[in-house]
Amino acid sequence: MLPWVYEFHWTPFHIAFLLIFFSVFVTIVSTVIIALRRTQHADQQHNTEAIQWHSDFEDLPPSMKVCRHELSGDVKHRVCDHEFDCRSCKLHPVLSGRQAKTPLLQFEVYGFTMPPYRLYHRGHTWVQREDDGTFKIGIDDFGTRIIGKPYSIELPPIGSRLFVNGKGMLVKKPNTNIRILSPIDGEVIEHGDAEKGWYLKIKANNPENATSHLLKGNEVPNWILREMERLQTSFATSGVGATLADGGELVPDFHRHFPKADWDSVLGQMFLEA
Amino acid sequence: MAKTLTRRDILKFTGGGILGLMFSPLPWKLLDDSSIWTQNWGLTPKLAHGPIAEQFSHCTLCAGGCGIKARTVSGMPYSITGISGHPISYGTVCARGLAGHHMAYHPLRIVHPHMFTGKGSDSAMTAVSLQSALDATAQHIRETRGSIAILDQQPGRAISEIYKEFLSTLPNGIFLSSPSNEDATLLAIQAMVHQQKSSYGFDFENADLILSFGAPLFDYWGTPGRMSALRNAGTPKIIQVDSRYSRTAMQSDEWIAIQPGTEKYLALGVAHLFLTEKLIPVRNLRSAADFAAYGKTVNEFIPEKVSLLTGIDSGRVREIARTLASSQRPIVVSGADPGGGPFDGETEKAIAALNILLGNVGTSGGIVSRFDIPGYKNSSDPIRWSSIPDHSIGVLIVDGADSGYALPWSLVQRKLIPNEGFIVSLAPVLNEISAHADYLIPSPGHLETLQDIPTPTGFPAGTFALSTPLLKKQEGTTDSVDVIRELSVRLNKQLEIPTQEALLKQKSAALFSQKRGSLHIPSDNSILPIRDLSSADDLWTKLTEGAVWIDELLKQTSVKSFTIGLAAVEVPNPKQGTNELPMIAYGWRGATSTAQISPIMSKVFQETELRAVNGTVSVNPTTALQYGLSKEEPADLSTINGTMKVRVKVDPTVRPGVIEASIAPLPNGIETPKHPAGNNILNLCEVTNDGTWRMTTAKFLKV
Amino acid sequence: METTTEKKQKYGMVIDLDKCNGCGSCAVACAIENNVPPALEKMNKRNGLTWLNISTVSNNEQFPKSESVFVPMFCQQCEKETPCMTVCPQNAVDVDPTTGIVGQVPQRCLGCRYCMTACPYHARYFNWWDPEWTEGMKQQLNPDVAPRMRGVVEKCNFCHGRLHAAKQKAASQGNREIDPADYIPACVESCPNKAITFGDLNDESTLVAQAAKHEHSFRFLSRLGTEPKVYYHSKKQWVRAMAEKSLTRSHQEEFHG
Amino acid sequence: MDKYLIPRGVQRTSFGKFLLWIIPWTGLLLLGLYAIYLCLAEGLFHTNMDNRFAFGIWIFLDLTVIALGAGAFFTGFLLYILRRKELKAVINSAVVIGLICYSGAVLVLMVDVGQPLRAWFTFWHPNTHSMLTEVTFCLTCYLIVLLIEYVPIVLKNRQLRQIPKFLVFEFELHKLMPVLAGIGTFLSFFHQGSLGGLFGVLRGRPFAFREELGIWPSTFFLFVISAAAAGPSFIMLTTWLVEKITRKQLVKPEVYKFLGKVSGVMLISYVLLKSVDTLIWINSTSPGNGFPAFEFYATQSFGTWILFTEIVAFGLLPALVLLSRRLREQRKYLFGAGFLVCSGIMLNRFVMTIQTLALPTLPFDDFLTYAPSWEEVATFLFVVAYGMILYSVTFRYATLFPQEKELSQLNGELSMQEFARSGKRTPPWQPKFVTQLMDKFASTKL
Repeated sequence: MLPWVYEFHWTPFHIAFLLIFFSVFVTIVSTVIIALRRTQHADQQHNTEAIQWHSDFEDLPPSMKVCRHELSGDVKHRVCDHEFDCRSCKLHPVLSGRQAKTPLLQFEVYGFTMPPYRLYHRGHTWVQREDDGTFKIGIDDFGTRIIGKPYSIELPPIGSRLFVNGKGMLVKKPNTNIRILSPIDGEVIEHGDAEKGWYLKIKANNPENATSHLLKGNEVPNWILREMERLQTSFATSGVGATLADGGELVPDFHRHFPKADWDSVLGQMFLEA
Repeated sequence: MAKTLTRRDILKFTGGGILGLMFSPLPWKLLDDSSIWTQNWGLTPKLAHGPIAEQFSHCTLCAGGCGIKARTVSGMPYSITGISGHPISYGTVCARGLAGHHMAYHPLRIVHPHMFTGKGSDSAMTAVSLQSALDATAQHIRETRGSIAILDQQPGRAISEIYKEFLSTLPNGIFLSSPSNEDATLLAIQAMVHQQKSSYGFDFENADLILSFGAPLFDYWGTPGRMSALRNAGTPKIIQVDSRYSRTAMQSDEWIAIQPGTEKYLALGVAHLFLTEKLIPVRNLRSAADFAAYGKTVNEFIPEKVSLLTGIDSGRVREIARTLASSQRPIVVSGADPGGGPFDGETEKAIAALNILLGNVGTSGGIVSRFDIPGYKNSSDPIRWSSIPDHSIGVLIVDGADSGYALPWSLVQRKLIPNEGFIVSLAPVLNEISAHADYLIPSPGHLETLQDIPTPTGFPAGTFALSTPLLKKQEGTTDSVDVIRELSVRLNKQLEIPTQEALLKQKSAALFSQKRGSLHIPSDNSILPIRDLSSADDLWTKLTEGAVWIDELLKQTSVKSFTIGLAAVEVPNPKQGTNELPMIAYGWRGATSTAQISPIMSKVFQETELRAVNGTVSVNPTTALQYGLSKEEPADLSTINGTMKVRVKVDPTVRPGVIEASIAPLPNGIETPKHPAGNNILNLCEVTNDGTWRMTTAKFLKV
Repeated sequence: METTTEKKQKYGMVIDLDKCNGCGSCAVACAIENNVPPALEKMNKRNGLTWLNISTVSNNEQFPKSESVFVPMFCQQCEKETPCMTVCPQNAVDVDPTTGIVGQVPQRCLGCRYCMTACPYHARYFNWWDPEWTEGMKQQLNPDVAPRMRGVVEKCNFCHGRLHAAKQKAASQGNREIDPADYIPACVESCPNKAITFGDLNDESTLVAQAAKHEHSFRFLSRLGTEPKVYYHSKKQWVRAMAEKSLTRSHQEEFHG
Repeated sequence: MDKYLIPRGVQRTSFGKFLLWIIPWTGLLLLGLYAIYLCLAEGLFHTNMDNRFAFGIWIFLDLTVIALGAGAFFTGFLLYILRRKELKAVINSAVVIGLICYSGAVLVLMVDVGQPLRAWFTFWHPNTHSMLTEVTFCLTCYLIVLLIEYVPIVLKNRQLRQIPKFLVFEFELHKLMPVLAGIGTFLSFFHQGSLGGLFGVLRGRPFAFREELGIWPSTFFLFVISAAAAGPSFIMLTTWLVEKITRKQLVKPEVYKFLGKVSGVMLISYVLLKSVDTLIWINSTSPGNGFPAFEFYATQSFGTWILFTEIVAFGLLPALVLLSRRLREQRKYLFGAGFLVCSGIMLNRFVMTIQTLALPTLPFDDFLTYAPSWEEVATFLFVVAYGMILYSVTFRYATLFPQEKELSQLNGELSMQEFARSGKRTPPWQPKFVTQLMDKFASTKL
């Protein structure tokens, strides 16, 4: 192949052949290199979390990607294709515009405390606008119940930035950790704790358009309902069917009630973690 | 600030490390080195370096006496070829001779005296000193009151005379040689003619027809090179009477397939036609002393009867007779296959007699008398094993040379004193004899010591040459002549036994004194008359440099008076039982004998199927069908001497109803050389009282 | 530095099957000349290592009309579309344009054996074992020919070692052409019956060129169009017919000693 | 114990059971390893190959697995280039199978050659006329491609994905997948073809030799198409097998039908071309070389039946089945046909390698037989075992069938709806709170 190799004569064949195959080789290598470079780039741009959510969202089954406007009944059937971020969705304003008046949301939804003055995120967090223009965020009732006790929460340090659908808090259970998605973008300015309750105070990047993607009004009950179904399904699929013969009221801590359930898998699914 | 090492860091590190390594020269260097390593693979031997030269000598592996040219690297021969223009071998060497230089390093080579305990396959060997070996031998000779025999595998050499001399000093010393088949006709004729007992040869070059009764003319017979030359020349015409499609039958102008063991009837039939149809001049017969008796003997063999016995069409028989009679200088040759052993006396006489009838004895183009080298007694004095009483030999010394002819152990055994037979082998390698021997005193091997090359059997003129050593004699080996000297000393015989070199020097001096013949000088392929030589030493030097002396053809005088001595030949009626088939053994000169062959001969026996390995029998497809034999699976072959597992070859050239058994060495794996424990199909052969084993009745046992 | 001859030779052989009596000298001479090791115990005709293999072919007649010939088979030195050369993935097979000899470069051979499947004459042999000689025999190897290692393919190359030597001799004498007498393959030299004629097929004056043209000369599988340079010769009609036949179902791989 | 390595939302058997499944394969793996050691360290005399049968079971099976592994490139081609989204359901599995087949084949080849350490010479001084050079080049490159395609599957493992960079890399790589798929297709086209060419060019083997189209013998194209036909069938079969073993539904029925259809289409075109090729060979190519084609089938073991089986029984028949919608609907026909297709490919590769070598070429040749030694068999079993283990591990810890999770939940929901329909109250397994909800759900009209 190379001039110094004993008795080798170049022919057009060689050139064509080697050209083809070494270019193939080069293509393969460069593809990998490009991928690596982009990874590096993404890392510097701090949008790794976005990409992580992207891939998580990818893996969600369609049944979990229902558009909020299907919840509100604006459309018959629609699967979200904006990774639950309506801010970038062309369709969202249109459909919201079509909306009649949002019926007042009652305080309790199917036995869960869902204050109407809060906005809700698909990852079972609520957002509450404070008077000083900051936002307070925390885990909603449904979430707290399925997380159950005991647990501890690891909150991001003050001053750290959060991204919508990025990692918000980390719930630590004896045998599993669940990351809670952050409902909004912004900077952490205050912590809650065990006494005051686990919340975060966020200084939003642009307070005007900080919450338009969150659930509100009559979207919430239907969402909760579906979440129940999901919970229900995840119970059914995580092999604790026949053992759950109980009665009584809506329990404060599912976790203690159905110890046999594969909570790791249940929580993972409920908090949209693959 | 101290940062804890996370899994991620480790992954990063290894990943980076590998990537970095790829860009370092290390992996590529390793790749290159590994391939270079495969190219000078440690397990292939390193080649010798040094000056390349040519050396001339002669081959001692059989009595053929071929001249050989060796190419050597710093003195070590690495290839052997023929010497062009060589008067005996015509520039050719047989396959075995080509590999002759290997013999010294044969896997079974032995270079120190050994003692064997236990016989046959379970024999164990222990190294002993030469002294103790000789002492033990001498001791036994005394104990058995000198009933000692020496088996000389190549009679007619200078050493043979020493053997005879030594034996003559002992009360009943017997000189034996393995029965060669080539000289059968010549011996028979010698016995018939009345005049001088010079030795005879065949003047094929001037003949125009050879009728051969099973003589393997084109399969290393006599002097192979000479026969090939004849074959290539295309004259004389050759008619081969053969019971099998032998190499010679294949190459001859005409093959006459004959029922095995019926050769003599054809000979007698032909003679009958000679007489009745007056095909030959009457004077040829008048000279026979016992003409009348002979006439009576042949009388009954009319072509029809012969045809019945031999399976040859009677017309064909007549044809043969006429062709013989009508040709100018015909020769009739007998002498069977090297594996098949000699013909019985009657057959040999019957065949030899045809020459006499044809009047070609002592005529050029016929059977010619030749000059015998002084100091060499008539090389071929007949030793018929039948003449030796059974159970008469106490000590048997087997010479290390190689006859090239088969010798059934049972034949030797029946001559030994039962349970007392003490056997000493002088062979340079572990061979079949050593499987039976009590002591092995290895002699220097082929091309390791000075040897003489006497005139080969059947050669029309006298010749003499030396086999000069090309390899250095290995420590611990002993020349046979030295063994004899040591023994005679131990037995306090007053014998003057010279060293091998001195012995041969005497011979060459005696030859020089004759001032006849000429030398062929191999280096420049020239002819040098003896007369032109200055001194005996001059001759000696030339001979040691590979020259060969050759005499000119003698002026022939036709032999007039002789006695055929063939009494009435009765035809036994076939006594063949059910499923019994005649088995004929065959082999090829050299490999057939008890000696070893170079491992490289696997190219002939193993990797090509040119020659069948021992334990192979060939049968005709019809026979195979009849006895349910197939070439895949082995069969049990049984004779009166026992039963053996054989591999069957189905071959349409084999006569239906006949078994052909190959006598050849067992394939000798170089990595695990096997000491041949006499497990040889030859041992199945039935040895008759007149020391032949041409025909054995055998049967296949169902496996 | 050897001088390569200007004139293009085309070395070839004619083998007279009528003269071959299967003595095996050629096979042995070949093995010794080219440092082909002796067989190990498990070797046989199919996995053995002989550059020159000899088969026995019968005319399938009934006894005593039954005859057979020996057919020496070795690299036929195909001139056109040399099957083994075109398939070798790493140029370990080369055809010398000046001599027409198909050479094998064992040092470059990968041992994939693709060439062996490509060769219709089964004239290529693989080193299934490591070569073995006794210590003494190792000293007796031909210094002009490198022994092969396990796992590579080898085959007849018309005794390349001898050609090389002849070229050197010619060069040392300042000749461009080699003396034909100096270049004779071992098998040709050793054949007692002079059954093999060797020489330059391009040179009309040579015996081999004339013999190749003889009406009784033929080549095996010539219809494959690979132009082998080894011819066979027989005046026996049935032998020539056999060679012409495409396939015979005769299971006669038998022989007689 | 390995719970946190297993993807969420799917059920996997207990670690103990998994071990029980792996151990026997590991045993086989070790046996194979020993056989490989013997062949590499002591020499190839451990095999039953010889100078006349220079290729044996190894080459035959290499050709077979590479043909079966073609599913990887063909699925990739359909998914990324022709955008047939439904194949997303099996692409991961296809990639893993491809990887196993190719790496296995290459491994066996390395044992098969006498001097593996010189394998790279082909890149150093290649003979561009040799089909084997093409094969070597393509196999090497494509193996790299498969490895790269395998990386994302691994990186998406539940634990590895915790490392953000990995997931990002996976994401970026995924975006570039069409490039790799394209390259893969290109390479596969060439080496599948060249593997066919391998025997098609053997002028010295009139049984295998074929006319040239352009610079390639017809077998080049036949191999490509037959591989494209066998690949999908093999994926179909393997997926079905995994479903049977794990007793789970892994892909939606449509996927099977689509794979079957693709296989059918490719197969029918193959059968047509193969028939044409065979006719040309019988009537012109083979006689042209002086070999009346039917003499090849005159030997006892390989009669014309083999030709019939190859083209009709294992070719035409399954093709028709796969092409008929009605039969495709029924699983037993679908998978039956798939099985025939794979057997067909196997038989074809067998004929090309083993039969070619068994047949005599010289007039005095014998018909040869050959049986592999245990070392040869064990070496191949090594590949089987290695494949089994790699596939099982990947199936357990990575997501081979994206639809699995959804399907299992679908089943959950189904049971829910069934309950809704049957007006029953509290099914034994249902938590109370849900029943309350159900009532409300039933009453509230939104």
